[in-house]
Amino acid sequence: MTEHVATNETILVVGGGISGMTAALEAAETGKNVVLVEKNPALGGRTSQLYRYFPKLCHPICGLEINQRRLKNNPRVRVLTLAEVSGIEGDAGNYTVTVKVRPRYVNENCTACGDCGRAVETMVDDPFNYNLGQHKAAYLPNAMAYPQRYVLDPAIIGSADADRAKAACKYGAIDLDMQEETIQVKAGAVVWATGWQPYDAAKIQPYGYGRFKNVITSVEFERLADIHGPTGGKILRPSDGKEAKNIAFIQCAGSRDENHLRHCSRICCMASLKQTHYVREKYPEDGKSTIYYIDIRAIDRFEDFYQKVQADTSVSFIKSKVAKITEDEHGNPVCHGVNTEGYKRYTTPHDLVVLAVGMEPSVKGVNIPGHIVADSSGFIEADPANGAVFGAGCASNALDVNRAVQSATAAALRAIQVVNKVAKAEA
Amino acid sequence: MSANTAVAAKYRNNFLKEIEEQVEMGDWVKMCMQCGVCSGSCPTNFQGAWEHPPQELFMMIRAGKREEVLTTSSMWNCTSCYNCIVRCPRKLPITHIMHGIAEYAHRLGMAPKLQPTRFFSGLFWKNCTHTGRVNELKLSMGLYFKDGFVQGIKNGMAMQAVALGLVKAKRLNVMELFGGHKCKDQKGIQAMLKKAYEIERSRKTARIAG
Amino acid sequence: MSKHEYAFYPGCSSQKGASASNYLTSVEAMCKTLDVKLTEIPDWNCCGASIGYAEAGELPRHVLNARNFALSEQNLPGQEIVATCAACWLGARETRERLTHSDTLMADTREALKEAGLTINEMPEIRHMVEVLIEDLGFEEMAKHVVRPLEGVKIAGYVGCQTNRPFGVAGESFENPVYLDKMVEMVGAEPIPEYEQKVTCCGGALAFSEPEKAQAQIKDIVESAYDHGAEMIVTPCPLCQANVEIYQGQINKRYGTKFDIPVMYYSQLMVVAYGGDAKAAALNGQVIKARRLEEIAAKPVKR
Amino acid sequence: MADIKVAAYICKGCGLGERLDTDALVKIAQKDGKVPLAKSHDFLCNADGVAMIRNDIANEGVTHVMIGACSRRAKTEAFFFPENAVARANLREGVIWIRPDTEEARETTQEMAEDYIRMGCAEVKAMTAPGGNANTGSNKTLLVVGGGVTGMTTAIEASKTGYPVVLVEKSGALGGWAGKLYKRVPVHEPYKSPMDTGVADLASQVLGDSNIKLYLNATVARTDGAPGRFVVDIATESGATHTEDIGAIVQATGFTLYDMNKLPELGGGKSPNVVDQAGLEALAKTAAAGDGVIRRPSDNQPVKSVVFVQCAGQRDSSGQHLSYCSGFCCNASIKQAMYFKDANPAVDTTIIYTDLRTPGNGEDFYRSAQEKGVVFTKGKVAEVVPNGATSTVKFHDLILDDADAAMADVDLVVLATGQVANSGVNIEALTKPQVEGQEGEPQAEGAVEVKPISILNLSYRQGPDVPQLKQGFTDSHFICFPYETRRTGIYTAGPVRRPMDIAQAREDATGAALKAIQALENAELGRAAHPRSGDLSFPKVRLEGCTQCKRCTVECPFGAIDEDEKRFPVFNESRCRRCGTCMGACPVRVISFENYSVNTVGAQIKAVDIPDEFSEKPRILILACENDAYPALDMAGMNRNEYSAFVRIIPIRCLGSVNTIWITDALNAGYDGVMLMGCKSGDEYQCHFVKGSELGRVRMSKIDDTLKTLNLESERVRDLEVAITDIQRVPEMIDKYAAELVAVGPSPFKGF
Repeated sequence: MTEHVATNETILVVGGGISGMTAALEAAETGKNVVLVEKNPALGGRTSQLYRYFPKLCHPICGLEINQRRLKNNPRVRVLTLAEVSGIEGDAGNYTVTVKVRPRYVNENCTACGDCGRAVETMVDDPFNYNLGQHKAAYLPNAMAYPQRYVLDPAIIGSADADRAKAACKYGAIDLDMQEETIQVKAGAVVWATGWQPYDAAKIQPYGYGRFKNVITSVEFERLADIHGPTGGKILRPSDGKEAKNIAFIQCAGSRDENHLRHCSRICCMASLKQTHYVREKYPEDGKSTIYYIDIRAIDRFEDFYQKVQADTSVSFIKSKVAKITEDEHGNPVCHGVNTEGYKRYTTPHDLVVLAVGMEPSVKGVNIPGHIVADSSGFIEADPANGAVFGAGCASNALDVNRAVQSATAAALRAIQVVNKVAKAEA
Repeated sequence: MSANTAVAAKYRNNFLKEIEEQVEMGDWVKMCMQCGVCSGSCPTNFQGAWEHPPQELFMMIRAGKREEVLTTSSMWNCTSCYNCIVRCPRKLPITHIMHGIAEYAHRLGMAPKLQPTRFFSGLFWKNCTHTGRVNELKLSMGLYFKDGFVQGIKNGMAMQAVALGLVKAKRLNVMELFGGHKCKDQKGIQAMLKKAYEIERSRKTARIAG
Repeated sequence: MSKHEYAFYPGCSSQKGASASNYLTSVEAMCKTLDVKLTEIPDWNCCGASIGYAEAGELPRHVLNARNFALSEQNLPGQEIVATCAACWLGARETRERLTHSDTLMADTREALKEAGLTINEMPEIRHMVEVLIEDLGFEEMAKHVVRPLEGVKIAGYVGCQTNRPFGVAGESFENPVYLDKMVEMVGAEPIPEYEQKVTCCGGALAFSEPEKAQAQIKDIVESAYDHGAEMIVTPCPLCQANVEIYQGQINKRYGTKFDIPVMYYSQLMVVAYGGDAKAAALNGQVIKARRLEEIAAKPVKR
Repeated sequence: MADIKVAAYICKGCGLGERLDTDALVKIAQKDGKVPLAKSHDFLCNADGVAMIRNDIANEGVTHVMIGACSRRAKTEAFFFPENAVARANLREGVIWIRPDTEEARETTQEMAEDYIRMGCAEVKAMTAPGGNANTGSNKTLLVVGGGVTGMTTAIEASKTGYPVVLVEKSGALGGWAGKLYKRVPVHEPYKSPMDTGVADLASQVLGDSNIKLYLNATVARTDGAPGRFVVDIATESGATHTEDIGAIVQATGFTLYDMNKLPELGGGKSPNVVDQAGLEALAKTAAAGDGVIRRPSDNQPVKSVVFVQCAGQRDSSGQHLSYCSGFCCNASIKQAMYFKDANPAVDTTIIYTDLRTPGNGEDFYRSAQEKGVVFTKGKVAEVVPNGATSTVKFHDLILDDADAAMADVDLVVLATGQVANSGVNIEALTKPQVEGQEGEPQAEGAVEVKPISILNLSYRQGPDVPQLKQGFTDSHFICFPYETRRTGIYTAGPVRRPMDIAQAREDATGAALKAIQALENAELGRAAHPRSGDLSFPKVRLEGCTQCKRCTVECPFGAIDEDEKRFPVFNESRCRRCGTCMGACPVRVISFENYSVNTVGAQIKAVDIPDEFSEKPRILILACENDAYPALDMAGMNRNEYSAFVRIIPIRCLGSVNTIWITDALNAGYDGVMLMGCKSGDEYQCHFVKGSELGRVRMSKIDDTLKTLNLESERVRDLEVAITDIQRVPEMIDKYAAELVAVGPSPFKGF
């Protein structure tokens, strides 16, 4: 959109997932100027990688479409993709933010016609599909990508492939000389909405993620079910492409565990309940889901959804933290454990095991420039010491989408309060 | 009044408190959240050996099922493999709690008399503390003859092949029956252990009194 | 004056004529090659092992281990204690952890030690021989001395429990430790990384008290080794070694199997690979003879 | 209408030039589209192409722009002419990307493109750039109803942002539920012990804020108007009524605890020593005021043992009690158990639960309670039997699988009953929607009794309160848009919206404050609120043609239209979300938007060239919802999923805006069939205008009569639910339908 100059009445939003987009749009639609910084080549974040939402089973990209239209119609939001904040100087009402922008090697001339993609030969892992699949090294990040513009994978820069891409583009959209640039943005307030990352399942040794092909994570499972995913929406297991009809869902994979994440990630129970619906949807005849859980945390109205799933005969619930997973000679993951309701031992083979991996704040490990107060799990706490840097969405707590959006809307107001003060002072 | 009835009286219906004060690591029992990963991780449990697996024992303790817990042979099935400890999401030292409860049941004389591991465990401790070092031959003999002379011979015969193999391999020495390996300062060791028992007992009775 | 010196805690089973005497023999030969000096802690005593729990109680168990610490401190000041037996190492290390974390326990322990005229001032480090090899020497150093690679020998690395849990060797995973496989590779033999019984419990002391339960475990451990085409099994633990080796006959009776697979210590493999003869490697100490190793050990060393 | 100048621009980029005869398209624009200015360009969206268009606007007096290039969803930055009427003919995603690049396909593909150019020209001519709505108000004051934590937070945050607030509280004091609490669940590290409620602090902030006007013992007697110009009558105890001019409203009326007297089997109402969570807070407060010992109500003896019964009257599938979980109770009971343990560790405290629900750092709070010796038992409580001063709690121990477990001599039993929203009148239950053929929604779960007293007393034609979603809560049904209530400029926050705890309520209150501020700011500028945020168009009505049928006033999903005494519709533009449902409903077609009307669509339908019945080229009209169906069709194109060349697609704002005339016009014009593609309706509706697609469907369900009068087969109109992910399904549906129509045969109306 039009490039307004950022001032200390501008609100900087870090993270272009649903929380960041919401914070940015709500502020912009209240008449504030916003700079939205996203590290990926397209907006949408983690929710855009989900197939359906619980409890409505509607499609996340449906809301994304609306948010993108809001963006397209709103000149107040300036979007920077492939960009990461590397420094914040100053204080409330007067920040100077340093943003590193990685080269896309494709300029605004791009029409997303796809000629470069067809010209390029190199295939690279597709992070949008959690590397379950690959795509060309010249690619549109996903079907809903905004900005709707291709990207060249740095891996091919300097190779013949890059030249092929350049040659294929009739519109001079490919610029192989693009360099990483560092820009400075003024801002009165910062909304930190960098979201979450799935806990590294390989660290949960007894479950053999990484050792057993047919043990995957809940986020990966979303991609298997999605029409835009690597299997075109078929639930096929990684080891042999066989239809996975008997699926185990293991709760608290990393969460509620002093050896891993101490907190409860809140969404995993609902996510698994939702995913049993995928199994039923794809295999109405003989799909079978088993949920291994400690407590089913279907909080408030979500309880209805839990009761619906409980009524479904294709889904069984076992109150048990699975002790370990082994693999049988057919490559089936086998769950070992004890159902603690009445002490029943089980050793059950499944076609596929889905680990409901916990939510780790993306801020964890990342050193947010400036002083930020976070809790023991790394979530940003609301604290005056944070000045005018406000956590939003899953950077601030383990939240479902609905609550993340509320949190982002609240953060937008807190940011507006700061820039309004600035405006008043300057008026 | 037996040791058992004494403490039972003191702790009234609060078995959890009794375990917390009298059992090594017993104060961890309350931290269990009943996920069952310990039970599922136990190798002998999967042979159906446990009447009540660890997590269930913890629940029984909270529910005050004193008799059942202290008389069960369950925890005597622990092989000290430590799987439960490393997997417990609440970091309960389950192996040690199992040993602790077993030891307590044994102390109160409530453990099943014929539980072979209970017997062997006691035998082992006596054996190794007697001279300061284990005498493997006496240990095995002691075990075989636990049910009397005749049964002892039977057991011995059953194990004959194994024993012979070891003897041939010079890993079992019949001379061990007479003396065998021992520490020099046995007196010191005995005195030291005697003291240790005194201290431990006094501490535990202090808790009862307190 | 050798590069590496330690206070040595051999443990009961390693004594002459005891079930792991072959372990000790091979360890001595191995250390000689690696220039590791082990000085036995004078008058050391039994660790009480985990199985002693029925009578041991908490304090007596720790006091027993503390006595070894005290003797080591008194006679071999400043030296780390090295154990070859998994149970000894674990027992001693547990005591160390508890004493360092509880002042009461420490005080009580000192009081009891007085009776034996001993005391502890500082806590020694408790190391397993495997830790010493991997952390203090390293695979590179160990490999240097290989003059007779055990070419083509397929060996299942059976880690077992107590060298692996709850402490384990630094950087290793509880569910799938790989250091034994690396050692097998280091001596020029062929490891079986996918050997899925590598951390299955051998039944421990139940092998004595309730053999049928232990032997059910041992059966899985041996069977899977065969399934992966192993010619022998290697382990770092005396009880694992004994349990897995000596009951194969009984298991054959019980289950109609035809098990006859040698179970070795890593130290024996190393000694042979280092050019030592069958005697130095204590191959005569096998109940189930390791023919293949004996042949290799008989071969001349290629220099 | 001011004189307009239309220009058509046809792009040759992205293969359009190779696949299509663009010169022919330019001619079509001039000849059939009758545009004075038509050009083609090799690369219309680049700087040069855009400059050309801007130049024509600046120097050639072009007012209306028709762009024949890619989809209206693509290249929006380049083709951004907010001052002008703009139409986009989708030649890329809509034509060449969904057609095979073969010789035999060339002709039909070209025909498709030519029709889209005709349609684009026809549409843009029928449009005018929205001028904005004059009937706005500029009042910047927020009305906050409810003086609990949520209401106070909303007021404080709005004031901090610089907006005056009127705060109305029905009781004599601020604080609400939280005011009754002894302490609250911790909200920051360490999550180990209960903390101060903070209510006193909030209250003093409110009282100390000159920007907040507080009415205690007051209720809202009447709410009239629209965002930016609400007029609210506030009735006070004294009987006096004060009138306030308000810009936007936040309803924060909280909840009432579910009545434990409905749970006699759990001892509710049977013994003073069986209390609900409010009861225990009261005991704790009394204790704190005295010696700190919580005492048994019956005889004032210190409580030595207490049992907490979770989910009391909640998560109930029998239909007798609350079907939902109130979310806050697990942490609340843990907190209350700590009241006892922190004062005296010797007190036996047991929490009997089926699923312990302590999300996030609540897990630390749970652990902390265990460390303090609170016993947690997974079980289902069957019965609480009071006998004298103590009670026996009978339960099924689910872990020990003991159906007859019991705890005797319990001094105090606390029932964790849930939250019932104070949401006012359930208007759906009040009046069954009057659209014939439409069944009223099942009443919000019978279990939840609906508070009969209205809270806002809206003067709206559709009822006095904010519509409820389910179970009496006034939540939004949208996961991505939690604040979108069905009453523009009126937002609900806190437990009235969804069961929630204090921490969430405060977050929610802050978010609601922003939405309210946003609503009044946009209302002043005549801009639409979500989902067509910023849209300056608004419905215009030619009253002289109106027959007072009331369809528009009844159907408007947002209650934007009232009726005057003569039962003419009165449009409140600032309440309108611009979905066009009124336009679709109007039988006499007097309602229209400047840039979207019966005409803009009708003209496109008529612009299509209909081949005669012998051509074997059927024509199928697709009216596709712009929110989900149209993007799905676009992405089908991006995926190169082919579909029939016989369809002509027109994006619509919502299925609800489809006027029957479009269907009859199409059929009369000789189209062989019409496909309607809209969002899912019903309980789990996905329509962005809530009821739009449902109302559209109800309307279309009666199309058969129309077909009969034209004596056409019912197959000629097909109503389909389409989701944005249906990129494979939609092409399949289209081709299947095309095949069916071949079987039905060509429309008899061709060539008339």
